[in-house]
Amino acid sequence: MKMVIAIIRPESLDNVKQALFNAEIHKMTVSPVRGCGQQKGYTENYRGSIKTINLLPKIRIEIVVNDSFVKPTIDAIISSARSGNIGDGKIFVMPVEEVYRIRTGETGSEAIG
Amino acid sequence: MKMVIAIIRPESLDNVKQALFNAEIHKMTVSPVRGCGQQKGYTENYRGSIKTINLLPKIRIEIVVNDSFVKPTIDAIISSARSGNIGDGKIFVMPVEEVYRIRTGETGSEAIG
Amino acid sequence: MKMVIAIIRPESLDNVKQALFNAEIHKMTVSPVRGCGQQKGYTENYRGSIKTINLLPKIRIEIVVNDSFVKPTIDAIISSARSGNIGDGKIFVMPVEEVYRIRTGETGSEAIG
Amino acid sequence: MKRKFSIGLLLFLFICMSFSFAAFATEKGTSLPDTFTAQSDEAKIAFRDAVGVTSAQSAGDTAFMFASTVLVFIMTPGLAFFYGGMVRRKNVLNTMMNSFVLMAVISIQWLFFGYSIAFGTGGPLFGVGQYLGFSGVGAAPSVYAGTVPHTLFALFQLMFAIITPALISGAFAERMKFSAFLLFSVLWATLVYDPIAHWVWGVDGWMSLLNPNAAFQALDFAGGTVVHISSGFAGLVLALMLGKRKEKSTAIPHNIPFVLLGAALLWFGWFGFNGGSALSSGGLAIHAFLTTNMAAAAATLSWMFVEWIKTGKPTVLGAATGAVVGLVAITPGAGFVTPVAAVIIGALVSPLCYFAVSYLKHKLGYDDALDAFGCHGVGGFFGAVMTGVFATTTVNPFGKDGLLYGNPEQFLIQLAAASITAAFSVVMTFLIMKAVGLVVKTRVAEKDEMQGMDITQHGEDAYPDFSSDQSIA
Amino acid sequence: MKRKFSIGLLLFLFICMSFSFAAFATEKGTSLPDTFTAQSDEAKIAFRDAVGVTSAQSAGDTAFMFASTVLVFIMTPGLAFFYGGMVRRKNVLNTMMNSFVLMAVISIQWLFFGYSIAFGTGGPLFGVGQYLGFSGVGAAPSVYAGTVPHTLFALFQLMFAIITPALISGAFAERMKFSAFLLFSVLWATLVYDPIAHWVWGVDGWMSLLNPNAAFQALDFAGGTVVHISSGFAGLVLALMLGKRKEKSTAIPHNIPFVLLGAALLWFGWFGFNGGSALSSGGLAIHAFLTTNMAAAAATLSWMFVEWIKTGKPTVLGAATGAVVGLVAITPGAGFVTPVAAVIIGALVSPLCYFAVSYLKHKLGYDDALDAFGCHGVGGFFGAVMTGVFATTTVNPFGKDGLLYGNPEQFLIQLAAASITAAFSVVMTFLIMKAVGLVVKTRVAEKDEMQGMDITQHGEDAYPDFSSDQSIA
Amino acid sequence: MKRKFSIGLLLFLFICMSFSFAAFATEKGTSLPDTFTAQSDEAKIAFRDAVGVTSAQSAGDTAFMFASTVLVFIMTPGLAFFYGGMVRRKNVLNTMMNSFVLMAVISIQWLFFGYSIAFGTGGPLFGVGQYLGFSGVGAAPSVYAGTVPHTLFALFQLMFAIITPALISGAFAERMKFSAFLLFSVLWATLVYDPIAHWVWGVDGWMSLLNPNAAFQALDFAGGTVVHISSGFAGLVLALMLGKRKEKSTAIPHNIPFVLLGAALLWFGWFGFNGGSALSSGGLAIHAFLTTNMAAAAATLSWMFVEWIKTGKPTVLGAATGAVVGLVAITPGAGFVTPVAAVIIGALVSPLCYFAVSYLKHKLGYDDALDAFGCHGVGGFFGAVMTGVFATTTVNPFGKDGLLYGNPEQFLIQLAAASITAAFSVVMTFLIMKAVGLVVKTRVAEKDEMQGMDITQHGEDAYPDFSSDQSIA
Ligand SMILES: Nc1ncnc2c1ncn2[C@@H]1O[C@H](COP(=O)(O)OP(=O)(O)O)[C@@H](O)[C@H]1O
Ligand SMILES: Nc1ncnc2c1ncn2[C@@H]1O[C@H](COP(=O)(O)OP(=O)(O)O)[C@@H](O)[C@H]1O
Ligand SMILES: Nc1ncnc2c1ncn2[C@@H]1O[C@H](COP(=O)(O)OP(=O)(O)O)[C@@H](O)[C@H]1O
Repeated sequence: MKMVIAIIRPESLDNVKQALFNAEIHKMTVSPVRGCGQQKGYTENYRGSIKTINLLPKIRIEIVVNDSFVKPTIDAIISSARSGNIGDGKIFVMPVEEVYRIRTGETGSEAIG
Repeated sequence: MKMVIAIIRPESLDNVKQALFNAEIHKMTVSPVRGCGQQKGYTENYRGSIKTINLLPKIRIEIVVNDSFVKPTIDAIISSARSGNIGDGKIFVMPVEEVYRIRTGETGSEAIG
Repeated sequence: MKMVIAIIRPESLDNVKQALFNAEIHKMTVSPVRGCGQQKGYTENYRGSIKTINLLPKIRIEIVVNDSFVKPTIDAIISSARSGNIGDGKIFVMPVEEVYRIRTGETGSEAIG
Repeated sequence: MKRKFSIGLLLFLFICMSFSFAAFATEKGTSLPDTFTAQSDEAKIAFRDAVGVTSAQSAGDTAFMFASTVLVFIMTPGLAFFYGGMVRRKNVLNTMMNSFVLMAVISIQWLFFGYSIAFGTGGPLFGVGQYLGFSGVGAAPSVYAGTVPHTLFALFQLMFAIITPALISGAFAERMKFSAFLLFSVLWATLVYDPIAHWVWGVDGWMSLLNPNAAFQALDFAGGTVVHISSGFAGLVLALMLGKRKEKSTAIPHNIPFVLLGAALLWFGWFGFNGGSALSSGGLAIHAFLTTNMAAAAATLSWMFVEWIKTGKPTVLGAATGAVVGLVAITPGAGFVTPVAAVIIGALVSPLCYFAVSYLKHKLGYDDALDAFGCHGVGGFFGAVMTGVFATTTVNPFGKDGLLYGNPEQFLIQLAAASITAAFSVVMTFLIMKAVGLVVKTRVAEKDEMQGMDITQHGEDAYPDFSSDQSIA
Repeated sequence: MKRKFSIGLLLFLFICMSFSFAAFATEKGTSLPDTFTAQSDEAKIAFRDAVGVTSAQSAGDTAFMFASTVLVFIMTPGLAFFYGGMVRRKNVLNTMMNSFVLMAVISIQWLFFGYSIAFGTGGPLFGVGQYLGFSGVGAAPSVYAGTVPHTLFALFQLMFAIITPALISGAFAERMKFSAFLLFSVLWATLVYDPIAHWVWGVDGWMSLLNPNAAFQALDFAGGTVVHISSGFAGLVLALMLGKRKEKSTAIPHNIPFVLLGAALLWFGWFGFNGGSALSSGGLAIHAFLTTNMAAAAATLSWMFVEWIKTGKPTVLGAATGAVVGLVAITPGAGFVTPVAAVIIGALVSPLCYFAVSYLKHKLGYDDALDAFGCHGVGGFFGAVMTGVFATTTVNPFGKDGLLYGNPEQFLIQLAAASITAAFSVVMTFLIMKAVGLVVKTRVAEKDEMQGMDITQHGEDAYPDFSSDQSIA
Repeated sequence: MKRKFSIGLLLFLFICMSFSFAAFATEKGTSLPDTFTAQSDEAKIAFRDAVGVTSAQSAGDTAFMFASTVLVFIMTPGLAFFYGGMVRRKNVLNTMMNSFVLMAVISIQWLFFGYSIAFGTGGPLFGVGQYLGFSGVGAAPSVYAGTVPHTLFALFQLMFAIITPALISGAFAERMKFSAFLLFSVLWATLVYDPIAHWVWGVDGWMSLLNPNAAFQALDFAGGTVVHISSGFAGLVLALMLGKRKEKSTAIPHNIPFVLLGAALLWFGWFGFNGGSALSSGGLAIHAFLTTNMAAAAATLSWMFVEWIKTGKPTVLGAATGAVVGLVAITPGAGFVTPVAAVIIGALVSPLCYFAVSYLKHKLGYDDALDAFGCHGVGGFFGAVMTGVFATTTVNPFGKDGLLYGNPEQFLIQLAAASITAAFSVVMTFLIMKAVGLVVKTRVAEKDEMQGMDITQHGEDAYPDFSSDQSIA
């Protein structure tokens, strides 16, 4: 089992969700984050003091899938989150050792879905 | 060392915290997230346009523990976060290679607690 | 490749960012979290009902780096986030199996930077 | 269920509309000299002279009462923020709506029959129908306020009729079904508020200062009994009948700046509430303005002080609460007591209410969510009684002397008026709530309570993308 | 581009300043008996007697009109919150600014020439320059309001001139460039609002009740045509010309309590808007106060009711919207119709507007972001026409009878006035927008729209560290 | 420490209460014809005739001054939001409280002795005790305002006394201990504000327009010196004495819509502030209303313009700041200058204050957190001096001519008055702060500053569960 973590643009969230649903991936956990990378920031001005903001709003999606689903998940995200401009984000794949469903106590692959 | 990530219902947080404290697990990092799974969403209505909301409020708890503590941690969470209804959430266990305590620079098992 | 997760004090964020930049680490994802540990909480009072707050505001930084960068990253964080008082936070290092850049589809080490 | 309710509503609307058209038809037929008004100065002067008031006096008094009326109006949105800031994020809209919607509901109720019950003549207990649909309520002054249009007096009183049931909603916040709340409020306004207003302020009310044949003449300058005792005790009954919130222990205010905004608007509006209760511009109105401000100030400080002693820190929520209970307590006496008495009343009410909300409530175990009873019931009762202690005819020759000015009887009268009002409100609220319970469920389902009132009652989220920079939808 | 605009601005400021100094120089030379005012009572009384109004009458009427004027003033910030709460988090500041900045821009425009165009005499279409720089506008009453300083009348009208272009901004929210918006607003106020105000309210306007030689005399008590139809139809044109927002589908209100605060301030201020339109304290003003409140109340309920039927849940956003459309609809008739007619107008306008915003808009496909057209255009038109149905001289002998009182002609006049105003606004808005488009880009770049108006237009973030406990910067 | 403070507070309360009871006892014994007021028309008319004012005149003027007074009242909550929105999330409650609590503290101070010091007679420097506990302050008009109850004048002035120390709190936001702040404010109000008010506005003040024997007669229509210079310079001293905030660099406004709400309420209330300073309804009051609005408008635009030039983008925070400094600058001259002069004053004050807050402050290195000095000190000084340039007796025959009207002396007088007030405030603020420092710590501990003022000073969190949908506790 793997955890796929995707950092995407806020405005892509709807698309990405749709693409995942189309790929039969229905479970995910989402949170708002701020990211810093190649993308240029911007400046803000408060009564003449200029602040440079380089942490830009992003969305982080966390999806735990069985190994066979890693590829479709990644494909779905890449195709739906790509605008081609700097700042589209990253996907990280990490190993997961065990999964439990709290409601039933099930573990492993069954618990994922 | 493992990282235990639990996605639970917002209203269970107090219970879960208590259960973890009772199991002598005192350290955790918590954040608000939104999750999508089997649980049905709901609709919102803004001047006649209906929006379907399927990302529901959840709480994400991150706990890094020594291997021997994984089981008690999971037991504590499951017992305190289970309502028996769809939407109770998941627990993911992931490997952690190293831990540092910033204050002291300690590493490994000592740094965890 | 590794994911370095640091939980730090909110007030250290600016310093840590600067230290990372100085160490040539320019990419990161940041989110606000609440943490519970050795640090003492505080009490709040609402019309005579006292609430004890033990989840304190923290910042979570997530950085994915090539193995050779793990050490500099950790050093930069520790040196810039340490106040010496309880509550300075932790760093967790976790294995990452694959990285994708959404914009280009690149993978592996190239995708990280 | 939803279906049944919708049908009920449809019927209700239909009836209202028929009523409107009927009323309209009647109106059309008759000429309405009362509503006659003119834009030219001569016409205005002639008209007002005819009704015995000099035009210029009326212009000033009308301006004053207009300002007072709009000030009382803004109190209800103020209350929406005062209460809305104190609930959890997931319940803020429902809580605000419980105030806001009454601006609409009670306005219509008042126009068609509420005002008639409260201020029509008819008997010591309630008025009868001569003002149905505001017929006979026009530009000519009324018996209640001799220098301003009757319409203005009726609008001023409307604002009181709106805020009173809104005050109750603090008690049952975060758990009462919206449909049950609407039904309850209309019935309560009609069967509790309107009669009590008649008793205390009607020309022929049985405890009214204006009624020479009253059983006794209670002092209630701006609504200590009529507004605060009635609503506060109703809140207690509802809190008990509905039961505790499921997650009571984690309930803390989600937005204290909103609470402060609400408190500020309440304080601001209360100048119109108490000042305007003089019903004309001048010394008495300004005296009430003064006492109102001073009681609020003293109570703010004494609440802060109590907290400082008890917990080591004065809170902002506490200061705001203190201001409100000070305003509550001075309401019945604002035009009868001296400014120094106002300071004393204010300084004493906060410790009392603090005790009620921080100790008594937990001891007795009722879940008065936002302390409608602890603030308005307790503070209002205290104020009514203190009026019987501190009232003096040197401030207002048309009032009475109190205990300290050698008239212990008035003290007992105040105690009686306060107790009777409280008892009446308790019994009626209980009966109304039982009746409402026969028609609709009064409390939301447990899972709806968990999910929050905003989504389950209104299908809305107050701050849908607040925690991120886009809509997480 | 930025450079060019800055230079333009610099020039503009320079011209304004020169103008100011010139005006100032002229002023200095002449004595201004008009502006003469005195603090002592004798002087005041003497002065006012001289101008034919008793001092005391004027004191009361001035107090009333002062209160009304400040009430209308607060409506624009109210609108800022009403609109600001309805947009996405990333656009809240720009949306609020579109209202707030007009308080500054239009004030200056009004002082130097706007008032002169609208209320100066000169012809049936627009006024000429006798009031440029408020020269001749002083303490002596004007022909419009015989008992209050001319200055006060001009300030009262200023508040209307401010809010009208602000209303339009709901239509193009979340995508119009700030510089284009400023340019558009000044031109629109000058070329659309000021003339229409002259037509309808000027002593020599071609459809004015005050003009015995008018082509026809339209009834518009407080601005149904002048304010709401003009702005609503302008909004429609702008929505069409600017095109849809990119991420329209995810746009939901980011802060509904702000919407409610805005609605409450609008309702509150509207008492001054409609009440003050009587231009003096007294029965007519209070009558307008009454009808205003009742229409808002009825419309709040009927919107809620429609939603309850259609979606099973009454929303808070809906209730607030209902209140506003009720206020819009009663505006032209507030001083001409009975309270029961006000209830009927209010009850009917909500279903109509609900249909416009929830069905018509999506069907026709224009992106009127915050429903400036759906609420103000549609509601204003409906109100203007209903005034022709329900108006009666028993309420206001200086008005007209409507259809139901045996005068079908007035119905047609209202229809004509509404249609002409709408058509004029549509054509002029189109032309102005074309002209603006020649000078600056009217719509922000797509990536700026994505990033949000606040950062791209103003370099600010509304709640920079709201989502965390420190500054994530 | 906490213990000591609590005991101090207990003592203070005890003293206050004893005082109240004493005052009350005295009051009781004497008859108070002054406070006499009547509800019936005849009584009212008779009473007012007796004091030489026609009742109707008084009704109108009282209505006007009542409206003005409540408008000034709402400015303090407005300031709470203006300031509260500008600080970090963790300090919002403390910042708001620093304004809110003064509504309570200064009310009590004013009632018992503040008013007496400021407006009692006694000498050129301060008044003595004839109005202690508002004795002698009743329904009869005072020497200051001949047509409204003395009480109303005293309440109007109270609102000024409240907001002035609240303005200072912007300078030391995010770091001053709450107990030290309270102590400082009471002392400052008593030893700085009350005397300066006496100097400038007292009948026997040494630079008062009302005092024929004054050393010189400074023009200060509504408080340029009394309110803004005094508070602005006090802010500078406090900023210097307390030192910089630890995390100054990351401090940005946490909620700009709150700032805008605050600015709107300030602008709204300022109409009462400046208009009401005419002390009666009529042309002069309305003239001040006009100049106030125009200066605010011009300053909003010129601030925006400066930003547009300097940084390429006009900010909302800047527009709001511009409005406020425009209001500050016109305050002393509102009833003395022409509307065009008001536009010029407004247009010039923004660039000046922008320079002060964006350049001077950083250059000189003091940490005036919310620019109390940069806006009120600088803007107030500029306004006072400009009044000496633009004042003209054609606007107000009871005023003076300024430099441009051939009276350079008045220019020097204004300069002198402004400088003396500033110097007095600087010296006294320094001494008071030293004294306060002997009793309590004035600045919070570094770790408390980090954790935030709300939690450490008040034990509260402004938005505890804002970032999630439940209470993370
Ligand atoms: N190595 C990394 N570790 C953590 N987060 C990263 C990393 N690289 C990128 N991110 C996240 O992805 C976002 C987009 O990255 P950026 O470099 O701006 O664009 P791109 O991925 O298109 O080259 C960043 O804002 C950050 O949140
Ligand atoms: N595979 C997954 N990856 C990431 N998050 C998940 C996954 N499965 C469940 N979750 C999280 O757990 C929450 C509850 O899951 P859900 O399927 O609704 O109920 P249950 O776990 O009781 O079957 C979801 O809202 C989501 O946040
Ligand atoms: N084992 C852990 N798992 C998850 N988060 C942890 C763990 N230990 C510490 N943290 C995070 O680090 C923060 C600081 O830890 P704390 O024990 O208070 O101080 P210190 O690290 O200086 O001993 C906590 O608030 C929590 O967010």
